[in-house]
Order: sequence, then structure tokens, then C-alpha cells
Amino acid sequence: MKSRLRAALPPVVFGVAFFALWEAAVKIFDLKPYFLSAPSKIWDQFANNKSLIWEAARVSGTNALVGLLAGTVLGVAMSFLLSRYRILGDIVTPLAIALNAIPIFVLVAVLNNMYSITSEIPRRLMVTLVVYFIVLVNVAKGLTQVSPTQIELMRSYAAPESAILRKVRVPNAVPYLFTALKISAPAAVITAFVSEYFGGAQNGLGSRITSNIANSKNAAAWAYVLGACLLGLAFYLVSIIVESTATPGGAKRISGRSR
Amino acid sequence: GDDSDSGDSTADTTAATADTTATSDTTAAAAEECTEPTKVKLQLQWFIQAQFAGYFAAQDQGYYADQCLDVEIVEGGVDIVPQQQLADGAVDFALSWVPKALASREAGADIVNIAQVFQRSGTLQVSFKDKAITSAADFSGKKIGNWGFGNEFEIFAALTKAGLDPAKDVELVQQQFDMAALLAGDIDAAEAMTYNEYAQVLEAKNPDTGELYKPEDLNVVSYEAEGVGMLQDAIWASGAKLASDEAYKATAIKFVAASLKGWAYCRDNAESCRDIVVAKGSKLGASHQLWQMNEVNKLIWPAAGGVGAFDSAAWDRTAALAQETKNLEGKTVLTKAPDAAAYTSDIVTEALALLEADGVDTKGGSYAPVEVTLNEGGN
Amino acid sequence: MSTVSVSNLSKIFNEGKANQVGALVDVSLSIEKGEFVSLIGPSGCGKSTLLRLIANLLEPTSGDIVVAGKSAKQSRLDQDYGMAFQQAGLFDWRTVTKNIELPLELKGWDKTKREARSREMLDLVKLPEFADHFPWQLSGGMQQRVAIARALAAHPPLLLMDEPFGALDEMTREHMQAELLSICAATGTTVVFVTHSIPEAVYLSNRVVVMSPRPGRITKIVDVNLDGHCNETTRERPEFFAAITAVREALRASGSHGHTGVGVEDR
Amino acid sequence: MSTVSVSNLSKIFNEGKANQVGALVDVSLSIEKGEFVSLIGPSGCGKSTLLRLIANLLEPTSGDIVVAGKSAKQSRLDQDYGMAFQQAGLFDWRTVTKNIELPLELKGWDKTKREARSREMLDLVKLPEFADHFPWQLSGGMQQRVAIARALAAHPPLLLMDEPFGALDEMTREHMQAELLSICAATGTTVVFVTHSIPEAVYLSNRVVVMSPRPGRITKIVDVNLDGHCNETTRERPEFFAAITAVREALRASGSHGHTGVGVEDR
Amino acid sequence: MNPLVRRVVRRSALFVVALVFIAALWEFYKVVGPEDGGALFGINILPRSNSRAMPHVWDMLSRYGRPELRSSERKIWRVVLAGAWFSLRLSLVGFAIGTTVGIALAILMARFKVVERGLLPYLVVSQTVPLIALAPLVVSWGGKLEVFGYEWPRWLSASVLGAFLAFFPVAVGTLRGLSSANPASLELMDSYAASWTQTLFRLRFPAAVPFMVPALKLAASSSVIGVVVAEISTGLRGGIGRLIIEYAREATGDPAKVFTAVFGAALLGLAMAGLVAAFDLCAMRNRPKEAL
Ligand SMILES: Nc1ncnc2c1ncn2[C@@H]1O[C@H](COP(=O)(O)OP(=O)(O)OP(=O)(O)O)[C@@H](O)[C@H]1O
Ligand SMILES: Nc1ncnc2c1ncn2[C@@H]1O[C@H](COP(=O)(O)OP(=O)(O)OP(=O)(O)O)[C@@H](O)[C@H]1O
Ligand SMILES: [Mg+2]
Ligand SMILES: [Mg+2]
Repeated sequence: MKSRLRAALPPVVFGVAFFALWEAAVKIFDLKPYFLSAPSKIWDQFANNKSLIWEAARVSGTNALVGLLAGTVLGVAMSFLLSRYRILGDIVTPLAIALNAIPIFVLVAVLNNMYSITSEIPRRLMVTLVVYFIVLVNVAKGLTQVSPTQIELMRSYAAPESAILRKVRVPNAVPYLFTALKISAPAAVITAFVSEYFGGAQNGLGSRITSNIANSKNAAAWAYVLGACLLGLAFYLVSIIVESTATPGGAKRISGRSR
Repeated sequence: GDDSDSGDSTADTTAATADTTATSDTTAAAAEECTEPTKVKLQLQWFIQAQFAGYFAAQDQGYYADQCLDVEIVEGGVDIVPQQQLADGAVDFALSWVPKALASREAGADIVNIAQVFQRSGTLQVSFKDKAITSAADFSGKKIGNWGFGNEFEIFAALTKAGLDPAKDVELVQQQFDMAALLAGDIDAAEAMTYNEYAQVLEAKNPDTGELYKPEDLNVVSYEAEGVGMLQDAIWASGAKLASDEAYKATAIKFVAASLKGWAYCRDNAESCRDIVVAKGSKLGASHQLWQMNEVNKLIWPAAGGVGAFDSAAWDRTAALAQETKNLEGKTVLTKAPDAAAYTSDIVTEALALLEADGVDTKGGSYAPVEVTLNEGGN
Repeated sequence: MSTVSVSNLSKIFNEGKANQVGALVDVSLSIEKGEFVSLIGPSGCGKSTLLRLIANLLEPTSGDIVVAGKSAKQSRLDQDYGMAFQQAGLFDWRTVTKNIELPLELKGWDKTKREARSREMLDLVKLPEFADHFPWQLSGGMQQRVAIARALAAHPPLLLMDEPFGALDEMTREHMQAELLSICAATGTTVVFVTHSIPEAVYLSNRVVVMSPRPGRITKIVDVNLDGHCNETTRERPEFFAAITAVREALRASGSHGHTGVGVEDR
Repeated sequence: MSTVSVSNLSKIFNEGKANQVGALVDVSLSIEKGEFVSLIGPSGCGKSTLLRLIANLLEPTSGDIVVAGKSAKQSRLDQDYGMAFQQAGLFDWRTVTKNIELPLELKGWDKTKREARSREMLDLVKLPEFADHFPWQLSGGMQQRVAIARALAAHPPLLLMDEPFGALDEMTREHMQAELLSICAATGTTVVFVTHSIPEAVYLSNRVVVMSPRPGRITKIVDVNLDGHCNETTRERPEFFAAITAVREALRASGSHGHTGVGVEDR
Repeated sequence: MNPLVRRVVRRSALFVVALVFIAALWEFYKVVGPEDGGALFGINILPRSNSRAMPHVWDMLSRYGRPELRSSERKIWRVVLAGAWFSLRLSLVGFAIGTTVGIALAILMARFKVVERGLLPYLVVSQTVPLIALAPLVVSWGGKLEVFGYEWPRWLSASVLGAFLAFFPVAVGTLRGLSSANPASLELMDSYAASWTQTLFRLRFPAAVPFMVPALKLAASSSVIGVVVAEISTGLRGGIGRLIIEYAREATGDPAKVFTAVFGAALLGLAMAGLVAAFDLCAMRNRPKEAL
């Protein structure tokens, strides 16, 4: 108990100091509310608009979640294909690298025209794409980078390729999948906001932030930003929790391997 | 390219400066010769286009130089809020729509409207004939496009006036930067400026006929006609500096005068202004820019009280709408009435006097728009 | 009939390429049922390669291998042998028990039978209380013991072991050696055992096969005559020291102990 | 005056916590200048811990350590010793030469002097043609030889070595043992040497310190009297075998060889 | 042929194959796909295949060869290339700032555990702050700052936003790398009585390089994203972000045009990725090759 308290102390102290400085800066430099609001004002706004923020977070969060799930499923499926057929990997890998290097969100403008702007599909597709590549790269690595000794062992048992897949490759890839999820969870949330940037239904966090900023409602905008941070954090925490329940000692395995 | 050639015609400088001296004694010292022009930064709301032609014309025609000003015109962006740039001191003057600027003022930005350039609202809601949307009351149950970024208040005002709840009775959709959503039928009616997006529709090909869309294919709801038009492009200045800094005030007068003279030039030379804007690097096509020039002129001219002057009825209506209209979040633009210091007629009055002395027609009573043919893609 | 019979075996890696390696050249060896044979020699002399060839994990370049009267491949498919590798090669995501049960699972044993056997094996390697631990919670030596348990689990008639005791400390090692000998004695298991340690080879084996590298070949086979292996005092008997000396000399005679060569070790 | 003097030394890890480990209890030992002392004992008996304490890489829980007449800390700061660890611990990004030069760099030696010394060391460990190779291009045994060269490079008066020959094959190991002995004889270096191998301990040492675990303590010190260590035939002499037997018995007497304990190995 | 050259040639060839493959897929869909989109399993997942939504590949390619505007001579490929080059420079500056800040933070966190525990959670949170909320702030602050007597150039705001996205992966990756140094190696340095800085430069940093390479790759693409978003957001002229938004406005009448800019952004991303790959080759030259 005591040690847990001590572990929590530095972040709390840092946070308090940071917000105190912020609050003080606003007071001392007399920063106007259109420019930067004090944390206390932002908190007021957050408390007053909880239901609105929750509504908006639900919309963006749903987009992020749907994209996250779809991207994960597609990424896992594709990485299975890649590990099975080398030639496919040779063709897809350079594309994946190239696509990964593009600021993918510029595709939103294009996707919005390919689908209806009133639909959430383009946004979800965007998230799907981003997640897909993260999952693909990691899981494919996990499926192929198995210890040669283990493969040799399975062959000494005269195990068929399907048994090697089930008993060696898949379990070996599980921690990689979770690493990918930990990276993609916040990425999915951010992508969901950025996708709102190019138009569409005006009910998500991203569009609320822009419209409040445009209307000089700085504190309200930052209250939504706070909502955005909490949503991102929630996604991140959930992915960590899922990992620790799904793979006992999973984190340890990865860190052990990287050493 | 914003800071480029600010006028090379120094021929008639002397006359202009002589006039300035007569009206404003603070600049008496600069009377003889313009040795070091005052640097001025103007923040636009958006990218370079004919919507801002007057300022570019003033720059190009040397009107600013005549006033011994060296004006840098700063482009806007999606998230650049011009009045905030002004309040932060990053620029000296900014263009902004009145309701948005008043919201900033309420949030602590000390800015003052010194010239109301656009006398009318140019916002439309455009839809295809088959949707039968001829007034705001017809919005009910429809997908209504808007741009967000604070440009949507007239829609809310019209909805409110028609007895509709923006959060329930319509589906609001943020448009992209193009009109594709309207053409594709994703939205029933799109927000459009007379001078820009409306033209974009008319520049697109109708796949059914193989020809460009015609005005006859469209229904147009004009918010000005609906009685909910809010004041748009105005020149804003720093309130604190106006109050304390005489030199700034003098600069403001000269700047407004030269800018309005630029607008007068564009009224009479629409094609030339189009060329100036295109030369400045606008990426929009030439026929589109000419259309825009013409439509913008219609929003400015004729100006009964003189270009840039304040019509208190329009001002009060704008302020009232801004206090009453609720947006999606149930908030109004303003929570209380703007104070009297939100605009001042002093500057524009002196500027108009300058122009009158210069023989400029500041009312444009005889203004008549030209006919513009749009080409495909605005080219 | 010999359990393992290798004749004129050669293995060349990357044949015809720039990095061609003659790992084994013209190796012949015959191992009787119930015999314990150790392979010893400097790093890179082809001990592991020979073991892998017998296990049909590699195909020979030339020569014949007969295991339990069948082709090497058939005997792999029939699961006639158990193998322990130089590296423990445990599965991180399986508990110790589950690791030991793996070969049994693949053979299609049912659950209760598997569990009984794995408990028995854990007792043997003295790790009963670690049944539900994960490999990464064990020390290197303990991991290696689990790997040995796994190799023994199916009671295979032939054991192929590649330096299985390398990571163990001296005392544990001696215990494991004694256990291995008693198992073999009880079940008549044939063992081919790779080691770097001369005393270990001598203590365990009926015959010690001494190899030399570049190219890998057999230079000498030392017969060890220590009747009654399992005796605690064996290691202090003069015959034991005599055999050690014989193997050391054979190793020294085979010359090249690769001080300067790039003896790529595969661990 | 003794080079290393340890009195009533105890080391308890995680004191006061649930996972408290008494690694060493009340250990006293005195090592004379020029002496070669080996530490032997089952895994987890505190050999590495004792070496680390002498090197001042750990602080003792109680007791005194005097090295070269100074406190352990002072003698670390003065770089009075060279250390070779259980793992080679070479830096992947430095060539073999650069790895050997590392301690010299940190001592501020100039370039030419460093180069001369590293060449000399490479000759000693018989790896002169690998000077510009990177560690990962070397076999495990070769890497360990580089680590030994690094430990010897500064010609420290005291050498602390933790199973330095573990990864070497038998023949290379014998060569390195001979080299180490001749260096020590020539320079009068004092050595504290940890090993798992009884023959190695006996072959190298003046005294073999036998330790037992839980808690780690010294159970016996065996004096070895093999005058003239460097002889090639030493290993075949009866005195050699006699000393081996003595150490084995001391080890067995100390009993607990930790089959079932959680012998966390630190490698 | 040099194996490195051969690998590069093979990679490029495969890349071209992949591109052709994608282009063929695109055109194939245009033939079979529904004009106005459609549903699959009840979800409206099929995109519209009409030419406003999906222009023909050759239309997009030929658009590069035609002038940007009727009134100008400049062919679009030159404009896009110039835009990509402009944004590349901003991204490089952002990447440099982000990397520097990230490494500095990592060193600080590696040195003082308290800083790590206090700061790291907030670094994670900082990345979920949408750029759109920050862009106006940075632009305003920048407008007030003077750097060494020079006025804060407007483009620097874009670079700073790029840096804001880029610093995070670098900080986390480097921190992980710095603390990944083998405990045995750390003990070795201790036994040499090496100071913290000596250990940092001789051991921790070299040991961190393998962790920094993937972090830098992420940082490179993040800095591009930051810069492009900032260009859109602040209306900075000259870069690819600005072109995208300008061309997007014209998508109504000239749908192929916006694709030219999107591909320009891809090129930009590839250039940055290539840069990091070159660094990777260079820095990992003497490291063991990853076994596969
Ligand atoms: N897959 C392979 N490809 C190429 N060469 C190989 C391969 N496996 C082994 N070799 C080479 O074959 C030779 C014999 O290797 P092997 O692993 O059998 O040696 P070893 O006697 O087991 O050595 P150690 O005692 O180090 O384990 C070595 O020179 C090695 O480099
Ligand atoms: N840093 C540490 N924290 C906690 N316990 C430790 C630590 N280092 C060693 N120990 C414990 O101290 C005891 C002695 O460890 P030490 O490493 O000295 O053993 P050793 O004799 O060198 O064993 P080996 O032969 O396996 O190297 C062991 O029980 C070990 O678990
Ligand atoms: Mg081997
Ligand atoms: Mg140890």
C-alpha cells in the first residue's frame, strides 16, 4: 500500500505543479480567455458540459473502436496470409512501408467523396487503415520470428505445419499483437478526431473542438480536449488491461525478449 | 508572395500626402516626403481570393504607398482566427465577420470594428430544384450542410426564426472544402457564399446533360432575404492602441482610406482586380475569380452611407441574432449585448473625408454588376 | 541389430556457394541397442550436425542413416526418438507442465495420462513444485532440466541429447547424470550424447566418439570399461582417470583445436 | 600484507522484504599477494556476490573488505583490479580492439600506448587476426577470450574472474588456463577465480575455497600442492586427482546442492 | 552485383509491381463497382466508382502533365514537387527539433527516476491532445517570440507542431534504449569507476541505437503529419498541405487534381522514411544482423 502510494506520488506532484503553473501563468500574464484559459475555467466548463462531452466522446469513441476492431481483424488475417505465402509478403511489404510513411489522414478528403460525407464510414475506414498497418507489421513479425530451436523441436515430433502454426507461431505472435494494440489504441482515437477535420457529421469531439476554437470559446474547446485526452487514455488503459488478463506475464515476456 | 511589390507608382504620392496633412495634424512631420513607410500587417480570413481584392488592389495600385504605408497581407488558414491574431498583436488589422469578432471581444479580445466593408450578407443555402427547399422553413428534416468554424450562425438564426430546433429538426453536416457532397446528393442543401461555393456548383458538369449546372437547376435561400443576414467582412483594429496610440490611429485612418479606395477601384475595374488577385497566387481559376469579384462588389456597392460606414440597424440586428441564436450545443454566440465601443465610426468617417477630398466616389450609387460567364472548373 | 547405423555419411552446407562448409565427411558409426555413446570434440566439429542428421532434421549430402531398422525419416515420423537441444527451447507461453506434455499432446495421449507422466517427469528432475510456473520464472539450469524432462516424457527408445547439461552447476549435473544412467539402465534406452566435458563423457558412456573439425570426422572411439556405472565412487576410481586421460590424448592428437579458426558456435 | 582481506562479511539482499535472501553470512578470507584462489560451490551459493563485494559493485550488509590496503571503494576508484564477468559483456558496436581498449581509454591512456597494449593482448588470447572484427562475428568462446584480454589489458595487480572459461571448449579452455597461469607467474598477479569445474579449480589454484548455499558461507578451504603448475602433464598426475577428490568430498559434505530451491542464476 | 544494390533494385522493382497491382485493382473496381456506392452485408462499405469519387488512373497521371491553372504555365508536377520539397524542409526542421527534445527528455528521465515516473504519463496524454487545439496557440505564441533577434518565421510554427508529434516516439524509444543497456555491461562500467556521462556515451547511447531506429521511423512520419496538418490549419503557403486543401476545394470540378497532391504527400513521407532508413543502414552497419 505504502509503496503504491509512493509510486503514484511523482505523477501527482508533477500534475499538480503543471496545472498550478498554468493557472498562475494565466493569472500573472493576464492571459485573456480567448487565448488560453486557466485550468480551473476548463474544469468548470468540463463539469458543466459533461453530458455534451460524453455524447461527443461516444461518437468519436465509437468510430475509433469500430476502426480498431476492423483494423485488428484485417491486420491479423493479412499477416496470416503473409506468413503463409511469401510472394504476397514481397508485394505487400513495400506498399505497407510506403503507405505507413504517408500522412494517411490526407486520404480522408478523398474517402469522404468516395463515400457519403454524411456517413461515418470514411472516418472508420481511416482508423481501420491506420490500425491495420500497425497490427500487420507487428503480428507478421510475431508469426515469423519464432525461435529456430522451437521449430526444429516441432519437426522432431513430426508435427505437421498446421500444428506448428497453432502451437508455435500463433502463441508466439500473441504478445506482438498486444504491443500493436497498445500502439494502435491511442492512434485510433487521434485518427478519429483528425478525420472529423475534413467535414461530416458535427457530433464528435474533433468538430466540437474546432468550432469552439473558431468561436473563441477557448475554455469550452479545452474542456473537449480534456475529454479527448481521457478517451485516448481510456483506450490505452483498456488495451493494457486486456493484455495483462489475456497473457499472464505477457509484458514480461516481451521485455525479456528485447533484452 | 504576400510581402511583394507594394506599389511602384510614386507619381501622385505628393497629392495624397498633402491631403493627409490637411486632415490629420499628427502626421504633419511626414508631410514633406515619405521616407520610411509605416509597416502594417493585415490578417485575412482565408487564402488569397477576390473576396479580398480591394486590399490587393490598394497594394497593387500604390494606394497604400501613397499613404506612406508598407502593407503586408497575411493569409488565413482553417484554424487561424484573424481577430485573435489581432488581439495577440501579431498583426495590426484583421478582417473578420462581425459575430465571430464580437464573440472574441466578449472573451477578452480588445478589438474594435473600424470599417464595415461588406454591407450585406452573402450567405446562401443552395439545393437542387427537386428538393423543393425555398425557405428556411423547408429545412425541416433535411440534411443541411454548413462549414463550421463559426460560419454557421445564420443557418441557426434562420432555423430558430422558422421555429425549428437545430439540434433536433435537421441533420447538420459539416461540408468539406468542396461542393461534392451536394452534387453527390449526400446533403440536401449546402451552405454557399454567393461569391464562391455557389459558383463552384455552376462550374461543375451535370452528368445527365453533359453541360454545366445552370442557376435554373437550383433553389437558393438567401439569409439576407430571410431577414437573418449578419454582418460579414469588416476591418478590425486594436482597441487599446486606438485609445492610447495616436500614431496608430492615424495609420488606421490612412489604411482604411487606402483600402476603401482599393475597393472603389475594383468596383470600376473588376477584370483588372481579378488579374491582380490571380497574379498574387490565388489557385482559383480566372472565370471563378471574376465571378467572385462581381459578387463581392454586389455586397459592398452601392453603399448608401459611404463604403465602410456603419448601418446601425444592420449592426443591431446582428448583435441581437448573436444573442438569441442557439447552436448545436445550446449556446449562443454572445451572452450579453456588445458594448458601444465594439465599433467606432470615427476612423471610417475621417477616411471617407479623405477619399471625398481625393475625388473618389465612395457611394457607388450608379454601380451596376457585370455579367460573368463561368467556365468548367472555374478556369 | 544396431539401433543407429550411420555409414559413409557426409554433410556439406551451402554446397557450391561461396560459404560452403564441409561439416561432416565420411562418418561411419554403429550404435547398439541400450548403448550410451558420447560425441566429443572442439566447437564446430559437427557434433550437433551428426545428431540432427540422425534425427532427420537435416538431409545428408551423401551416405546412409538407418534408425531402428528404418529410414531416418520414417523413424522421425514414428517418433522413435526423443531429443534435447543445446538450447532449452521451452515455450514461454506454456507452463512447465504444459511444456513437458507437448510431445504427448502431439502423439494424441489423453489428458489424465499426460498429467500423470508429466508429474512423474517433474519428480525425476526434482522440480515438482514448479509445475505451474512459466519458463521465464525459472533459472537457466532449471529450464534445461525441464527440457530434459520433455525429451524423456514419451519414454522414447532412443535419446538424442545435445549438451543437455551445459547450463547446470556441478552438483546438479552429477545428479542428473546419475538419473539419466539409471533411467537408461532400467529401460534399455539407447543414448547419443553430445558434450564438451571429458569427465562427463567418460562417466556416462560405453563409448566416447572423439571428433575433429574442418572437415568434421571421427578420429577415435574410446571404449570405457567402468562396470556398474551408477556407483557414487566411480569418479574417484583409477579406471575413471585413466579413461579421461585416454580421451584427452585422443583429443589432443586430433590436433586442431581451433584457437584461431572462426569456430562458429551455434549457441 | 594480504592483497584481499575479507572479515565477517555478510550480504543480505532485499533486507526486511518478503523476498529477503541471505546471500553471504559471516565470510572471512584472506588472500596473499600473488596467490591464486578459486571459489567453488553450487549455483546460488554466493560466489559471484563475494566477487562483486570485493570489486565494490555491491555494498556489504556488514563486515569489512580491504583491498590492496585500502577500502574496496577506493581501490575501485584507483582501478586496482581487472574484472572478467560470467558473461563476456562485450560492446557490440566496438571492434575487438576497441573493446580491449575500453578500460585504457577510461584511464586516459593515449592512442599509441593503447594500440600497442591491445595488440599484445590479442596475441596472448590468440586472436590477432580478429582485431577489427565485431564481437558478434566471433564464436562464444572467442568472445570470452576477448573479455579476458580486456580484463588483463591494464595489467592490474588483482584479477577478479567469474567463470571466465565457461563458454570455451575443453581444448581452448586448457590453453587459456595455461596462459593465465604463466601471466600470473610472470607478473605476480593475485587472482580470485570463480568456477564450477573442480578440475579447473584444482589445476589453477593455490587454494580452493568451497562454499555452500542458504546462506552462502565458506565450508572448507582445500590447499592444493602441485608445485610447478604450468606443466602439461599435471593433469595426469596422482596429486591432481587426489586434490580433485578432496574438493569433491568437501562439496558433497557441504550437502545442500539445491536441487529444488529457487536457485536464481544470474546468467 | 553488390548485394546491397541488388536488394535495393529488387525492392524498387517489387514496389513498382505493387503500384501497378493497386492501379489495376482501382480500375477493376471502377468497372465492376456500383456508380453510387453500395452495401455489403448491410454496411455501406462499397465506395462510389463514379469519376468524381474515383478518377481514372490515367486522368490522375495526365493531370500532372497539365498546367496547374489555365492562366499559368507551371505544370502541376512542378508545383506538387515544389510543395513536397517545401514541406520536406519543414518536416526536417520539425524532426530535428523533435528528436533533440525527445532525446533530451529521455536522458533526463534515464538519469532521474523521479522525472520518469512523474513525466511519462503526461507525455502519453500529451499525444492525445489534438493538433487542431494546439495549432492556434503555437501560431499566436510564435507571433510574439523573437529567436536570437530574428522574428519567429511563420513556417516555424508548422515545424514546431511537427516536432510536437515527433518528440514522443523518440523520447519513449530512447528511454527504453538507454535503460536497455545490459546490466552486466553497466556493472563493467562501474568496475571501471566510469562516470555517469562516460557510461552514457560509451554504453547507454550505443546500446539505445537499435531502439531509436524504429522510434525515429515513427518520428519521421509523425513530423510529416504534424507539418501537413499545421499547413492546413495555419494556412501556411508553399507546402503540400496547403496544396491538398486548395485542390480539395476544386474537387467539385477537377477531381483528379487533389489526388496529385495526395500522392505528393506520399512521396514526402517516403523521402523522410528513406532518410531514416539511410541512417539505420549507417548506424547499424556494425551490428549483428537480425536473424530471420
Ligand atoms: N545451418 C548451417 N548452415 C551452414 N553451416 C552450418 C550450419 N549448421 C552448422 N554449420 C557449420 O557446420 C559445422 C559444424 O557445426 P555443428 O553445429 O555441428 O558443430 P558442433 O560440433 O555442434 O559445435 P558446438 O560444440 O559449438 O556446438 C560448423 O562449421 C558450422 O559453422
Ligand atoms: N541483485 C540481487 N537481488 C536479490 N538476490 C540476489 C541478487 N544477486 C544475487 N542474489 C541471490 O543471492 C544468492 C547468491 O547469488 P550469486 O549470484 O552470488 O550465486 P553464484 O554462486 O554466483 O551462483 P552461479 O553459480 O549460478 O553463478 C542467490 O540466492 C541469488 O538469488
Ligand atoms: Mg553443437
Ligand atoms: Mg555467479
